[in-house]
Amino acid sequence: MSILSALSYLLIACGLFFFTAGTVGLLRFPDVFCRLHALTKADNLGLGLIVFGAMLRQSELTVILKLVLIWLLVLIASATTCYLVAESARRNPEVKERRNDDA
Amino acid sequence: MSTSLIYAITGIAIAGLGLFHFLSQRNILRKILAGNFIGTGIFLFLVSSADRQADGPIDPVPHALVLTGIVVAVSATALLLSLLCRYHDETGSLTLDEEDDE
Amino acid sequence: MMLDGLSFDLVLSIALIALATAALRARDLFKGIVIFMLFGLLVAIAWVRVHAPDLALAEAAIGSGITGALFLGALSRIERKKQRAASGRLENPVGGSTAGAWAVLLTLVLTGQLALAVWRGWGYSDGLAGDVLSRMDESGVSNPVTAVILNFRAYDTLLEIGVLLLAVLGVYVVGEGQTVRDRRSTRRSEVLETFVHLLTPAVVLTAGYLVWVGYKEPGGAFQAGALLGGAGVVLLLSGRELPLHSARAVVRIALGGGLLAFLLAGLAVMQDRAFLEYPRASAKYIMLMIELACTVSIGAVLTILFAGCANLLATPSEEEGS
Amino acid sequence: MTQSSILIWPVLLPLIFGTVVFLIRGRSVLLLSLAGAIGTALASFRVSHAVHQSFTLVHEVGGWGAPLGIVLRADGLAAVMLGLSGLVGLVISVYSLTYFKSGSRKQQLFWPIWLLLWGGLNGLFISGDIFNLYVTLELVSLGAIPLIALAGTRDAIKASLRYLLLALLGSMSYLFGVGLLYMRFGVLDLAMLGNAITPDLTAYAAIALMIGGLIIKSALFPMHFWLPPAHSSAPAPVSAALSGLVVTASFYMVARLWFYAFPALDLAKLGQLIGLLGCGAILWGGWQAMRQERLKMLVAYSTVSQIGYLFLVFPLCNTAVEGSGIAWSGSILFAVSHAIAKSGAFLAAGIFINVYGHDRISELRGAGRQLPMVTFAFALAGVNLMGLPPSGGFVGKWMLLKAAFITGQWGYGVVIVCGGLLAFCYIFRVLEQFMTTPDENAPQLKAPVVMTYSVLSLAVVAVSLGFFTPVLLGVLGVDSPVSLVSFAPEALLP
Repeated sequence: MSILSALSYLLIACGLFFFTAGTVGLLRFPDVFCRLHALTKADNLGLGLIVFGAMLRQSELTVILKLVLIWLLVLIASATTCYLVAESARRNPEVKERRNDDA
Repeated sequence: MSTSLIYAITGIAIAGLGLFHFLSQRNILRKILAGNFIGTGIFLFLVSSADRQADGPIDPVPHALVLTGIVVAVSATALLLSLLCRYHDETGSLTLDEEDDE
Repeated sequence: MMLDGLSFDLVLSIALIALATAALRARDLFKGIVIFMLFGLLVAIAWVRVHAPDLALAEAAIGSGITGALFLGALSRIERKKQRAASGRLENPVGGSTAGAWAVLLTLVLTGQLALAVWRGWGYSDGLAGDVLSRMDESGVSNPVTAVILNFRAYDTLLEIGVLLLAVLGVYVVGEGQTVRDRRSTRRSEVLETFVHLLTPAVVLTAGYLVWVGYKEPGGAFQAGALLGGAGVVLLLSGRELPLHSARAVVRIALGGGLLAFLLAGLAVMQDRAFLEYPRASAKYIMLMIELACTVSIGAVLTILFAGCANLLATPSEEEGS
Repeated sequence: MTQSSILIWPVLLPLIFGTVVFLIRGRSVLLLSLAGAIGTALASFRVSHAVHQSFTLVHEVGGWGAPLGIVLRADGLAAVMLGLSGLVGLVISVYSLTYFKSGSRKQQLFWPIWLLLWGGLNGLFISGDIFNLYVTLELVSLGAIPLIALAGTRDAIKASLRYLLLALLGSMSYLFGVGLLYMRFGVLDLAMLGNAITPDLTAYAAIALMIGGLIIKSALFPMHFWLPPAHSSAPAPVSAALSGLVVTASFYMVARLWFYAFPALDLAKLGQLIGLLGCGAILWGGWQAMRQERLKMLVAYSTVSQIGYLFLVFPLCNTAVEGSGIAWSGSILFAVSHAIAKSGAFLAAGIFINVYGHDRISELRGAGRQLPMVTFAFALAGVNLMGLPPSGGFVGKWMLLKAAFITGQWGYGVVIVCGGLLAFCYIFRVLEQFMTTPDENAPQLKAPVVMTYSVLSLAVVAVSLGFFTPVLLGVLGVDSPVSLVSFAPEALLP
């Protein structure tokens, strides 16, 4: 196993760890703001690590650029949605109170 | 057991789940949702069946059929939902039963 | 590696069935719809596993994205009038009623029979894969799925564009005489508007790319049109005024242009050939033209279908007044 | 342009005109719609005529041919259906010219939907590919539902919602069947499938799914419950198109699959089951029709009943029994005459509603004096529905009856006769009201001229269809799946 390959595995594993952490936060945290906090921060970092790990396994420049583009687009989208969800929760107490009560 | 057969059987199971809820739920929004699950289950079966020959080439025909199916499904769903909204605006009900207006 | 793949498939299959159950049994319909969208994304992964990347794109964009938006639009419109809890009463059919028992029985028997039928009939025929591949060089494209959709079975696709047009006409019929949601009350958000500002040109560019790349790789008019439709939905949600009503000529041209272009292209080649029999040399360009027109139409159709479900179609009087 | 290209025009013309009348606005909408309707009808008649010159027309769309591409085929059966849709479609179009208020939104929306629906119907009749049949069927369903909703009433919305839910279930069931057949036999072309199919579990499962789905769509008892509200709450020309053409199209698909794609399979038991459902439809539909208060509901339940007759072909037409081919010709003839008569009846009911503002049978007393032409047309259509000579309904029923005796299935014969008696009762209940003398001071009423004469023309065709039986059988005989018994009018005599 080359160093590059080992490094890529390591990065992807780290990325998965952050995703798992984010998901646990989504499931366990009490209200919308905490959950958003867990999701956006951990998942964006996790995705970044996975993208970086995947990049190390690619040789074509276009593919690498596409991977970076994916990460950037997801960052922008998740920042916007995070803002929108938080805004809506601030205005609507009903949304904020919503719990993981069924399935 | 091959990858595609697993997904084909999964597709049938999902279609069955959808059918059961389509038949047993009275709320039309739930019925429409269940109908979408039936459709996706069938599509999953069709797409998997394109990959049924282990070493043979992928059959693109079911792919084309499913693409058509997806478009038809979204058209029907949109029409159903807008009909349902209109129905709800006028009757306040989400079921088709005569006596029951929730 | 084989084993790894299969265990992944089994896990994904179980997840799919679990998600389907969760979506259908969710007490809160909003949750059910969100799970449905998640389910669609996982289905897209399943389709990549069975080598159908074209469909994975289409499912993620149309089956999960647009359909989910339609559901959420309709749900928010219904719940505007109602308490959330009341809008999605979940029947419990297994609990004793005879109709429920029949439904269980019927579904189980049917599903079991079908699974058995699939199991027994699996792998007998090659289908038309060989026929398609042996005539790919005559089709003018190198992606087999695109070849089937736009050339070998183009007639189906033509009629399908007709189905989309009918759905829009239906939404217009149903929207007739409806009171439109007052949109001035919707709060406009600067963050969302900036996002939309950034996103829209990127989406249009990507849609064009998808049409072009569809000739050799996964992509095509439906996937591209779905992207445009998604952009339309986001634009509408951000409070942007779009021309939506059929009283506007530009709307009608966008909606009907795809079908008309398809029909006329099919006719134009009909001099000494069959309907839709493209001359070999120009097949690629004819198909490209059809696809571009259809992409615009599909995007417009999907946007208006959403507007119809979310009650955003302006009435004619309003439209004429402004 | 190749000779077979004439086949594509009955589909292309309505699609093109439908799209164009959607794109334009103003006075030319009506003009272009009428032109499209006339063109479509002429194109359909031309195909029927060409087929009558005794050969099946085949058009390979895209030039690929089966199994890769889609093949359109017009054999005798398709030619009869095309002729039917041409005739009924044209009359419905002419009637609709004045039915919708000029320049209204309803009118603007009606024409593109109706023309696209018509194109879908024609495409369905000539399609030679099981998946293409699915797409055309969707085109028909998604055209029919907005047209019902066009009425705009609460009942119409509810009926179209229910109809669409069931139609969706039916078409998904059909699609599943297509998928199974393709997985097992690897072809979509109808004729090739007919050669390839072998009796095994997969084939039978597929058949059950496809036919089950189509039974929902064609409203065969006990899946009929969506039909009466949908057909009665729609605008009159739409009711006519639905009862006359759309329901017939689903039946046509079942017949097409049964006799062309599945002849290699033993379907006798399924045939008996469908036959029983058909009997249930005849009796239940007729009984319900007698109990209706409203004219359009009565006519709609009559459709439920008459659909039952169509499906009797499956138990009665047994290729093993010589002479039972008469059930095939009888049921197709019945389908044609029912479509014409039923459209006529609905269009007539539309005029009554237009003039009186309602269709309550008990309050239509004396309509015979006030609107003699319309009443006459309704009576002629009724003659057909009852199955009195010389109507096509009579010949069709008689042939089905004869097939019941040839195959020794007397029970079906009894049901056919009872169904006729029920029809007699419900039609006479209406005519009796019409024929009573109106009140002294009842005003003289005027029916819209164009509408009246279009109804009358349909009713006259329906009632005299018996005389044209040899012609129809001549067309139907082109590549027929069963050997047709040559038909001589004197055979009608006892």
